[in-house]
Amino acid sequence: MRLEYTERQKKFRAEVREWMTANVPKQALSSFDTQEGFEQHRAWEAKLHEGRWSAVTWPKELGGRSCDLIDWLIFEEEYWRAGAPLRVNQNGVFLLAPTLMEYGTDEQKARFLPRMAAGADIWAQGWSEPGAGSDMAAIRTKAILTSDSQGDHYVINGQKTWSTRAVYADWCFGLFRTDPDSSRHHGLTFILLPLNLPGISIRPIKQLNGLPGFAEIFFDNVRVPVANRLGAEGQGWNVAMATAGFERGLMLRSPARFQKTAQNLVALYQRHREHADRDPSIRDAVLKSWMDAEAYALSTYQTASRLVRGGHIGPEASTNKIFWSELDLLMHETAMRILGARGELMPEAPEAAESAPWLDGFLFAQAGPIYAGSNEIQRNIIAERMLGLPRA
Amino acid sequence: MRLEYTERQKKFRAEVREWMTANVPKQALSSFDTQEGFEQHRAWEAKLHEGRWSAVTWPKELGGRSCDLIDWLIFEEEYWRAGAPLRVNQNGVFLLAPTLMEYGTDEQKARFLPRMAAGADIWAQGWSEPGAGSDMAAIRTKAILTSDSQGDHYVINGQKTWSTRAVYADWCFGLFRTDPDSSRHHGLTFILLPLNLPGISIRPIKQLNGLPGFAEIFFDNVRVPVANRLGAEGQGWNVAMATAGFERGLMLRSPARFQKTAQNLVALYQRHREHADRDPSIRDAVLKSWMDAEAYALSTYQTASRLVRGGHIGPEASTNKIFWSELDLLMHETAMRILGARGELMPEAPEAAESAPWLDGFLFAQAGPIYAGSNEIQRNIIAERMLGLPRA
Amino acid sequence: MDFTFTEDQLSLSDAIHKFLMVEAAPELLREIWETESGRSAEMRAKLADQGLTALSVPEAYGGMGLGDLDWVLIQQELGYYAIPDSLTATAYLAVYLSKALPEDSKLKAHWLPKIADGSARVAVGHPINPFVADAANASLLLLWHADELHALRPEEATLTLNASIDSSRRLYRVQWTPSDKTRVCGAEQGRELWQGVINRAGVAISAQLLGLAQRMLDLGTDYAAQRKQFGKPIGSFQAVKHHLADVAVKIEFARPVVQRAAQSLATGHPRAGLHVSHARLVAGEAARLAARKSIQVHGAMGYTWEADLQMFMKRAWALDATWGDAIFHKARIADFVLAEGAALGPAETFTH
Amino acid sequence: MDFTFTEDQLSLSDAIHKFLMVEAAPELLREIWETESGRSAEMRAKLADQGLTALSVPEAYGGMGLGDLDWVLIQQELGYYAIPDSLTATAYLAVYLSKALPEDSKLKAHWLPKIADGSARVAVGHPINPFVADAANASLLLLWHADELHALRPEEATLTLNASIDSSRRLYRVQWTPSDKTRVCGAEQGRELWQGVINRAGVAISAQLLGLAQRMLDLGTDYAAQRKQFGKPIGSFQAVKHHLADVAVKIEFARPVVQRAAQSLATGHPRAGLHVSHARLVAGEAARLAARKSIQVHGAMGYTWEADLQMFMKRAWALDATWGDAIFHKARIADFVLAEGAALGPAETFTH
Repeated sequence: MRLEYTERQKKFRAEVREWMTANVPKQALSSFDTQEGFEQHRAWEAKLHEGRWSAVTWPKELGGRSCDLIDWLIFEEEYWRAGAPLRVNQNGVFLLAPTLMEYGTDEQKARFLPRMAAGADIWAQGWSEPGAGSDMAAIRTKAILTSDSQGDHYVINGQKTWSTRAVYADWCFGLFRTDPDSSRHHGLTFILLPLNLPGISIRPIKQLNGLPGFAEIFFDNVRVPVANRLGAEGQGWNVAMATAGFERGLMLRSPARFQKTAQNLVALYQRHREHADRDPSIRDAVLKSWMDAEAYALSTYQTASRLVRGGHIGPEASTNKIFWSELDLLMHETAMRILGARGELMPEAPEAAESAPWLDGFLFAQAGPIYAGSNEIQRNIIAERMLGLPRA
Repeated sequence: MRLEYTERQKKFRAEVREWMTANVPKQALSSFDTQEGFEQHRAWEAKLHEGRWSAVTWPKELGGRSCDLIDWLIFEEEYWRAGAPLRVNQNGVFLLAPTLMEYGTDEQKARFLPRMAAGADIWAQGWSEPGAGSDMAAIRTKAILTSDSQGDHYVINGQKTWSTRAVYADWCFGLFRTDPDSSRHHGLTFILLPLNLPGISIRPIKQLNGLPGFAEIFFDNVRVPVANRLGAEGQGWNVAMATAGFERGLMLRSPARFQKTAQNLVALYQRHREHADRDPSIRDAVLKSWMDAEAYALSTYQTASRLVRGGHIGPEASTNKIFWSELDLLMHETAMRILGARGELMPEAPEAAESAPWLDGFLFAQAGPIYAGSNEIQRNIIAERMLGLPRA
Repeated sequence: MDFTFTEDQLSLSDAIHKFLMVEAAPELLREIWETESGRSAEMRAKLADQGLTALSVPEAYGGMGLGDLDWVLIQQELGYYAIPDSLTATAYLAVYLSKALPEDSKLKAHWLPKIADGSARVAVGHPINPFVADAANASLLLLWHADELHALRPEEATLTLNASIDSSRRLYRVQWTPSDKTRVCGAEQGRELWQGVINRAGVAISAQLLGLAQRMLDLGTDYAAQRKQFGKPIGSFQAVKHHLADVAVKIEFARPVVQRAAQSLATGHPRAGLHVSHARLVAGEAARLAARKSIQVHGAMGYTWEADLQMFMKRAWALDATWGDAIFHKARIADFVLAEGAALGPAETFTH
Repeated sequence: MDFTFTEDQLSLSDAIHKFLMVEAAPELLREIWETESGRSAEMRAKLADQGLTALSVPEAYGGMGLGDLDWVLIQQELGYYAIPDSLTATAYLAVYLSKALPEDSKLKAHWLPKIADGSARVAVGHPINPFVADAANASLLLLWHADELHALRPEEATLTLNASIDSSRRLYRVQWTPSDKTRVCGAEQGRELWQGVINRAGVAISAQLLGLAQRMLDLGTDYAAQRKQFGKPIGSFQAVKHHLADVAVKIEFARPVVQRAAQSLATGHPRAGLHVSHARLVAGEAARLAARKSIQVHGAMGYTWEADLQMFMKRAWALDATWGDAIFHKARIADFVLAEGAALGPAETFTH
């Protein structure tokens, strides 16, 4: 055990810090759930790419820096420390890319990854369907393999929903039922497709904050070339589980994000301490927030160290999801309690400068225990796969 | 709505207060889970009976005072305010007696109730069996109706467990399977029996605190006259549900008990405030304890008022069980946190004077969410019967 | 000792419940939320028709002369239906303030009848709130200044909109100049009056939060009973059942606390402020838990603008922090419980 | 940066785990709990055979010369099996104190070999604890007085037993008279030494609490998998699953905090005290939750003396309040987090 950074790691951190200091926009970008903000964030992805920071864990030849997970944690710490923007291409860079690298052909990697790293293609995900939320194996949208004069292609019919980023994104990945007689986990295939194909229509879904953070995607005889299939026909569930594993586990939520929030919460508390101390539960929640953010960071460093040494993530990844989502709620609820009657102000209100980011985070935190496998599902996984309790 | 006591109620309160002041033992009695303490508590029941305080809600002709529920709440407030002993005959006076009054014959009432009120017979309950805990309908202990020269009687074989007070008690009531071919709620009968019958053996079960608060009762061809049946043959489930309803609902736990604990907790906190305030969660828990004890009292007064006006208790009684058991845990956990390193002392330790009652209460509080229908069962009842959600 | 409502009280609130079920459907709320003022003349007219604007206006001024205890049941209904109207400020708080004025007060004679017939809207401002709700839309502003009560027209003040996530209220920063002309009542009487306003606002909010909690519980229960996953309604899963059961427990034990606080105001109980703060805390907790559990049960659907739940959640979150946030109310509890010789313990619940 | 243990460290703790599984079964614990001293010479001999008494004694004194980081994994095992022996006070805390003394110290030369070979028991007393555990049973008492370190024989003090619910320790009030004869080290060096003891006791307790939490989780899981109600194992009910899953989450996120605290002690990190207090709080929370959920899953059985669970619960409750209760440790967190210019936020986790 060595809980100090190497000289190389320290130099890497210094390099990130220097670049971020010079390049992070001074003015916060608009939300990427607006057209304007989306393009601002796309430009930021391109800027990151210029500095070779858009996908640091990718191999160098694909525009990354071949960072290991410890480097990635350092990068994330500096990224959040600098107050850099949210990553509009998270679905692509963090979720799809590892799957593409594992299951994609060389042609597919060359075709998709460089454009993804550069922010040229922003990706949406297409997992859920109206009848398939927590129960993802209930997918019904069909993609039927067809041959004609233009070659082999899938014809897709059906509907996806809760597709994050889909309102403005360029591409989408998801699972489709290629064997119409199959059921549950069988007969599904992982397919990549551009969102501007004929037959696709997109209906934005407004979130709590009024912005369209996700969308329904309707498919009406949409033709997708067979070359857009990732992995083998009918093997989609296995391919997708790799992605879902990344989403649930280490990769989706870097500890730096929560540590930054905890730090901001301490500062908020300090500014309002005289009032806040009249309710002792506030101070206690502030201390707990810092401790839990720190614990989450330590846990992540420990997991990363294990992975660097060749270990694997098991069902204990489900504990991550529960921990960070409850921590995120705790921190934002506490902030709202400190802000009191100012917490309700919309971002455009003249006196909302201090409170608006907290309200936005508070609303977003509500989704934490729901998306990427609800916390109830995660608790089932822990009980059944980690503790070995019998299924119902 | 009138939230003030009538002159009659005030006079009643004054009468209770005066008697309690004069008669409550200055020295705490030993635990009624010891032979010595059991007899001390029996003597206290007799003393209460002398003052006509042992069963105030019973009709006057049975030794009670025909108190309505509001009077009962007043009585309980004064009882706890005075620091009077726990009621060793709670199973009898509060659980069995209302059922006896509803389902018993005149002979049965005359035979059992006056002795119960006087503390001459102390009652144990016999609901659970090794395979029938939360799932009470799984009862298997058989009571087969038999006729011989000595008349009709039941022959009982099987085993009860978690029978509170059974180690020292005189009588026991419970459910037995009288139709051997029946299953679940059918074919059960409610029977009363003395614990000194031939064929009965009792194995004390030690609780967390080392004292035998409950017992296993083994039945080996135990003969019980048919006159000891309460209600009709095979109707035991309905008869028992009335009792279980009392247990779950209003009667088992008077708010005064929790208000007394909350008051003691505030006093404990005040004595140790300098230390305790270094952890702000303590103070918050103290305030919450007082608020919740008060809320429990208000809720009970509201229910009592409704019942006095002819209302009924429904499935919302399940909310009571959850509320008081969680409150009791909160209060005792908080006290243990305040007591710190002294909390672990056994009652006989020379320096345990302040802490020992809290440790005892803390251990007892652990049972709260478990007995009388676990809190998981209560939540199912609330969801299914109060909210109308579908059964699994 | 009788902790029940009269048949009259229960049947009035029951009638309002049934009325609002028809007249305040979520689709209508959405429409009103989208308007510029956030108010609807039709909705106001219907409330007036039901007598709600006249509820506590003295009979001499065209009202029904009812009191705090009558209001508390009505407020539960206003919460349940998230009614977007300045009814509480106008017909409860402003009436309470006006009633206290001398019989010859112009304010009293002029405004009470207009409140009763539904034609006036009054906004009430006190520094415990940084903003005054619905000030621009009001016919009259009743404002605190150094414990005095002042009355003015919105045109006499500078109003700056500070939009809230709860679109059923429009918040304004109000800048104005107190003068002899605007003063209606001095600090001596005003001090007590403003305490009365804070406490009445507190009970009204608590009751609305109770209603909101119940509505969110009902929405969650309905959704759970219908929505299927893994081949059965999600409401048959124990985790979902227990989420909702926890909400039911909170509501069940908040209700009597809120109703007692109303009665304490009605009877002038010396610890009314304590009772109100207790009510605020437990009702706020119930509403926050109901929001959290209901959105959890709704899954992703609960996170959308389209699901009705969002309106009730936002209303609950916002309301819970006005007229004293939880910190303010917790401090009032602490001041009582931790005072030397505090009347705690059994037998003290209803003492004075 | 590498947050993993070496193969040697892992295989040592694994060997101890397997050893104790056989040698420290619950039936044996019960027997030892019932004895007057609460100690077993056989158990002690077996621990010494495994090298545990010699673990951090320097090689020059017959020990293995291992450190804080090696101890932390062993302590998890001692907790998991609720080992009733004064091993931690003797072989970890007393060794730490002795090692700091000058090479010519009689104490050092006399006692370290005896500790290493398992023949000595040492009790350590500091006013952060009202009582000294196992004082009557010790060969030597190491006691605090005005930041000095004193050494005496139990016979030189008056010991009053204060029995604990945790029968794996016997607590004594110790009355004694400090003198030049008993003083081993002055206040200047002693001050830092005693901080070191508090922190090492803190890590040892945290690790034991982790082990206890894991044991209670395992007991609950086993019970839930076997016990049937309503025709199926109760572990197939979602409510039971989620109770136990919550415990698993707590343990999972307490473990790295505890292990980091050990490493901070090993490397002399300037914020080691903060890390220890953090470890104490999260490990205590995990153990308390494990106790609560495990007893709940056990149902009435968990409330009995007969179920093994009771020993682990009592040990956890008691241990959690020694060497600084949660209030003490929370205060140390607050002192750091709320200080002006505190190093919070990302990139500060491993700074100095």
